[in-house]
Amino acid sequence: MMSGGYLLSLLIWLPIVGGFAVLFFGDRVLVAKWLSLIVSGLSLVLSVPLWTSFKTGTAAMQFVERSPWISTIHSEYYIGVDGISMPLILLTTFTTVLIVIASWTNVEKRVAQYFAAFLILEGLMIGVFAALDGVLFYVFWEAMLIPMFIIIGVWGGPRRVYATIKFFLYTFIGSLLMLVALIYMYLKSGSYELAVFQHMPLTLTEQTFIFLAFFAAFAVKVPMWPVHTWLPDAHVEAPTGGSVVLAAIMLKMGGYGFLRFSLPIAPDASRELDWLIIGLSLIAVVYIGFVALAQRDMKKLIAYSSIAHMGFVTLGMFIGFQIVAATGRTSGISMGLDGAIVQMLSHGLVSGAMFLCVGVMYDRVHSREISAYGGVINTMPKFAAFMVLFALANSGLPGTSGFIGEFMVILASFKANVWYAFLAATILVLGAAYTLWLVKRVIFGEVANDKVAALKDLNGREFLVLGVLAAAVLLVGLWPAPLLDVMRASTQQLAQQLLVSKIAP
Amino acid sequence: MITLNYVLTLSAILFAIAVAGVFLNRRNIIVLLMCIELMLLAVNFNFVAFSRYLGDIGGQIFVFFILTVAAAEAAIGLAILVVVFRERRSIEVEDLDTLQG
Amino acid sequence: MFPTILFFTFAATLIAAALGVILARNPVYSALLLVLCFFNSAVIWLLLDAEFLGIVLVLVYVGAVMVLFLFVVMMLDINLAELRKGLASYWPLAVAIAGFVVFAMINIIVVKHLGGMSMRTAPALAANYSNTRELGTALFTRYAYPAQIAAVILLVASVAAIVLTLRRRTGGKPQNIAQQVAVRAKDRVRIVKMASEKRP
Amino acid sequence: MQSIYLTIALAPLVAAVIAGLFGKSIGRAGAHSITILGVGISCILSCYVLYQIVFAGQAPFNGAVYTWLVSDGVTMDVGFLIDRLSALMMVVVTFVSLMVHVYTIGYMHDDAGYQRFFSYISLFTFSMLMLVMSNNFVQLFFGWEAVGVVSYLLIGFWYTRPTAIFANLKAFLVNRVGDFGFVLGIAAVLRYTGSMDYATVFAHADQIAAAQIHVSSSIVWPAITFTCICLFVGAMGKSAQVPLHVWLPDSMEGPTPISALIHAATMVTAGIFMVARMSPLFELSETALSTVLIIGSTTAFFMGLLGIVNNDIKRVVAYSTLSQLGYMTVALGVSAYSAGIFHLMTHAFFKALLFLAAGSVIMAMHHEQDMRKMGGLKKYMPITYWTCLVGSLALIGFPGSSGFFSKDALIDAVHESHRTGSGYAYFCVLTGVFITALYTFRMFFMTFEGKERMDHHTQEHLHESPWVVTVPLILLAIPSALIGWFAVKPVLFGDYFGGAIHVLPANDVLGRVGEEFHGSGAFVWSALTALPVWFAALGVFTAWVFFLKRPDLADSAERRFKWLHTILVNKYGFDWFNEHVIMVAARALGGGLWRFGDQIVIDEGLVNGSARTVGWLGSVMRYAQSGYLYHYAFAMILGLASFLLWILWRT
Repeated sequence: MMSGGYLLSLLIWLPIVGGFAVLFFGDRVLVAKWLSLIVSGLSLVLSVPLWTSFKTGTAAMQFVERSPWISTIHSEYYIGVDGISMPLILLTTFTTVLIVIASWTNVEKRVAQYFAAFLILEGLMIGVFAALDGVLFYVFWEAMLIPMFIIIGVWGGPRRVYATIKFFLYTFIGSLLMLVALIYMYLKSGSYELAVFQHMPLTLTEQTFIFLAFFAAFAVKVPMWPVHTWLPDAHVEAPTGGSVVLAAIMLKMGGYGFLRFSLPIAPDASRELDWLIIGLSLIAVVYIGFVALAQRDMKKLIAYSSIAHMGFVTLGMFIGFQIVAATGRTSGISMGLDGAIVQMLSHGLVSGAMFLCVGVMYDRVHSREISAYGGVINTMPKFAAFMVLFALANSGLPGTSGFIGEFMVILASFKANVWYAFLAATILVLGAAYTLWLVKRVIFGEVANDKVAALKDLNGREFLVLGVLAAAVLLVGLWPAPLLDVMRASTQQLAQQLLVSKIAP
Repeated sequence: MITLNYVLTLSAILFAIAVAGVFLNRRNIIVLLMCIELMLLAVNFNFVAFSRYLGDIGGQIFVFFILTVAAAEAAIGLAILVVVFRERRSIEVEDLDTLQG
Repeated sequence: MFPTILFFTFAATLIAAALGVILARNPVYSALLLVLCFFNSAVIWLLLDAEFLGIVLVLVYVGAVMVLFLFVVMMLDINLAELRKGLASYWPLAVAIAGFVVFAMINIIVVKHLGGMSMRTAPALAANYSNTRELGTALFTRYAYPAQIAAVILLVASVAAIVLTLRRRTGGKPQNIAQQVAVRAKDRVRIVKMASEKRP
Repeated sequence: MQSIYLTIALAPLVAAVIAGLFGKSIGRAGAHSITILGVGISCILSCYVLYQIVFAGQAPFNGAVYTWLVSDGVTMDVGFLIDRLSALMMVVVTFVSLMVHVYTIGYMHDDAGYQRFFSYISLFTFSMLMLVMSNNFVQLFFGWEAVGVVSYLLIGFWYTRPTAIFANLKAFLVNRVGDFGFVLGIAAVLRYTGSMDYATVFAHADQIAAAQIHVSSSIVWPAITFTCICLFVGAMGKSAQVPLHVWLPDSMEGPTPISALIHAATMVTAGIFMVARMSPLFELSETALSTVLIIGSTTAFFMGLLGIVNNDIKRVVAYSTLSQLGYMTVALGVSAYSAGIFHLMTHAFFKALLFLAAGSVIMAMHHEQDMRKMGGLKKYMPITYWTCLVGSLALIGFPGSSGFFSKDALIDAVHESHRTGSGYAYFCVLTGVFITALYTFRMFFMTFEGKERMDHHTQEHLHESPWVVTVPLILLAIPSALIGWFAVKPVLFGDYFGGAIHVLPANDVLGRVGEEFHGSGAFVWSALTALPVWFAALGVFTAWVFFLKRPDLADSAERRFKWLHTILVNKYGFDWFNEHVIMVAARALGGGLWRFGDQIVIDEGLVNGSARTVGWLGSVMRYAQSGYLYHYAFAMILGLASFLLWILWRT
């Protein structure tokens, strides 16, 4: 365990305190905006040392902070990062700054509260990724729902109440089962420390129940088929910033949960039930791919594409057991895990960018219907260039970040079974079909109507946001090696953990 | 000699009568309250008897508290009753269905 | 032998009185019969060497609570005939349930002997045994906090009863002294300047 | 040397980025100057590299530029493998690209997207170079997809045309179907060899050959066959083999220069190049090669037929491209990889030439592409006429032209082969020669000879194209005519490719053909007595009779064979099938899954259903909440009674 001062705590609490400060000084809109920009920017700057002074050779937790918290239940304030969570934290801080900039002018009511919600959300999300104590994790996990609930419920579209309640109920019911599992393990081990959970022996029955409880929480968040229907609704109703956070980071919590909880705590149950996850993931890829093809609402289409892409995340995570079963060797497990994590990060960038693109158009035309557009490239050439780039990234073009994760997961799943790879690879066709068809209908063609004819191209602020994202997408796509170097030790350790049975002798 | 089961049986009969009373006087809230007092009395019988036969003063302490709570309950119950009567000019139980779901 | 006879006598009276409570047509009778129940109970408790509680039962219950009951019953203008309606239709159910409860309890107490405890006789008491002292010692040492809590409950209950029944009469003319003191001249007197008018 | 290779690849990229991002500030001249400079540097350096390898005897280079990623012990690099095969491809790609760049100055002169176009074609050159220079599968796939994307952007270059944006989406999706197979092939390679690097993979090819794939519990395939067929599916997409050929004719919606560069000379041949590159794998699977052979010959024959009935000058050339790609694939199928690559090279020159010539005609005709409105252009545009004639002769395999050497050797190789399907293939390629000659000279005669059928206004403005157009035509005509003479011996029958292409001795059909090879002159002489040349001559003659001398004969033939004509005009119904069956089915399936699966079953049934169940339970339960005290008391007593009962029953 390496200590790293109070950097992580600062990263968690600075945005939260900043968020409340924004609320407090929120009477003057401009002050609120600049204060949020400064706070989020500062968080981004502070998160850079997390990368630069990260030690890549070890799977141990770094930047660890540990102090007693609720002593009656032996819960601690215990945080730290490893190669899996660190990139996700960076993604969080990065995305939040972009959201603050992107939302600069497109919120009209309760501006300060809007920005404050995002800042608080940022802190809580970092907390989720950093928490190494079960209760702490759970608190962040649930607290995170509140700002998101508010963001969709206050600044959302016409059916926002339906969407919020659906979102909240889905995620909350899942989380409660997770709490039950956490309490059970606490009663058995007398500690809430994740490392203890990961090493305590459990019978197969116990593991199965724990696995299913976690599954309920994480599968909803990912979301996996068939508990995915909250996502399109939430996305459609959420304001642009909300959609971006939802797609870029919140969905990753599910994947992160699988990596941090399900797999290491219940490896035997994971092995027994991997068919479930793999099956649902493949359904997500194929079924949702077709469903996305039928969408008429841009945000819904992207939301469905998110579900399909997240199918790769879960597939990559759980393919390892089948690889061992099929080849008798362990090579390929960590490629699946690596691929899953890269896919999460890349999806964060790409889908966030896609939602921002939709937001840019929505701000001008106030419609998300595909049929309300056509020939946008004629009036917004710069925007069109970005949109096409992100669309290509979304369809997994090599050289963009979207390719790496999918490619690695397909490579890994081929080791397990030809058909897994076959079904997974359909995303090459389906993903390109729904994304580029969207591009064809919205971006290309003759100017469709007066509203499109009156469109103005990106202003400097929007150009900055999309440009930064485009640079990130290309950078990760062209040189992912540093990213994989960071996570290698952690994924390899996880791959080792998967193979060791935890069933008590 | 008075054995324990005499007292317990007496208490059981008393309790059963109170239960029957709740049914029979289901419309009269005052008698209902009296039946509840009777039930508490039956319970107190048990406490006293066990306290005596097991030689533990704790049972009688408990009776003490039950008496306290029962007195409080009777006071508040009757107060509510008075208010209800003032509001509705009736203490018919069947009129008191605002709790209906 | 004598205490046993006493026990049965009072027990019989108790049961009869209890039946009277639930069967009486007039709530006033019910209340009075309940008083009788409490008296009988107090006697039986005395037989069980619980002198203090027996006395308390009479003093507190009969003296205060039951008087309260009577008070209320008589104060409220209750249509008795209306209240008794439909009583008869329920009696088989009442008897059945009461019968079952009695049967079950007696089954447990007598037939199953409560695990061999029910035939137990009371242990002999020391010559200088004082029920009141025993109770007092326990109450003010071990059960001091509960006793305090009980006191608070009583306090709260009495406050609650008063608040509930307190009636604010409308149309009264109470003084508001604070308002009287805080009054200013300009609130009360308005000097109006008018142009003088010519007599028509 | 490594910096030279890097310069070759990056110069077009840098030029593309500059022209793309700063197109407005550097202006039109700036854009074409910088991109031509970039591609020119690449071209010169490529020639230098080829010279170094072929004549100076430099050893092949195989090395990484940087590590793309490392996962699970598998290192994926970005690196170069420069051997004789890739050096040849580099020269072809950069040379044709350079010509097209110059040509574009004239062709796109009035287009608003001038800088964008130059940026795209430079970017394409970079992508194609990355593809051919790659030393591993990941980079190959990168280049593979990158050229696909640039092709997507270029087909949709005129983005307001509905047909163009339909065609580019179609092209990309059909290519994605191919890539779908390609990715599976790559995954199989990694699965059995544990590496992505060509050298390692080829060294461990026997591991793939030894392995089996359980497709289902009862069906077991040799892994090598599976792998090769999957890889070939990728090649089918990119090189437009039946049934994934449908995108190529539609891709003619793009500007003509890119039809020449991407959809004739370079990108579509990537599949051929890839299979040749993978020859150490394909050699191990007879089944896969037979598949390649049959698909290639089907494409060669049937796609050629379509050229006869089409009236759009570019589409005729496009169908001829399809057919010629089929020829190359056939060569691969009979293990005559060198012949395939050789035909690829000659084809790149003469087909680029034909396309550019067609473009020149189209420019002169004010963007009219219908051949029925042309004719007699010979006297207006002599340079275009002569260069186009050279290209056409090369295409039909006129003795002595470059196309003759490559195609004749290819047909001989097919004749020599005894692989399953080679009989069919021989029939296809031989009759294909006749068909090629027929449609080529139909096109030629209809355009340049005969009556002038254009309207008066167009006729007045007819003139030869500017020098930026004609110079590339002439420069391409030279290799189209001559390169066969001196390249045939080393490339086909010599040991030009050395270790780059691997052929098992038993499959070495070219070696057997080569035994009778005694110099280029003798080769031409001996061919005069062979079937193909006579087939070609017959084809030219038929075209002359039907389309120049007696056009009414063509019409009556069309009436006589109405059914055949209908089939051909409808392109065998592939498009109809794709649009009316596959697309409709996909959309219907998507809509059905969404409406039924998501909205009805999950949302209405499971989600709202569970909510409704709770609501229903509540509405049932509320009857218990009567609000009457005695009901509650009764419930309590019942509870007490049952509790008593439980105690009784338990003891």
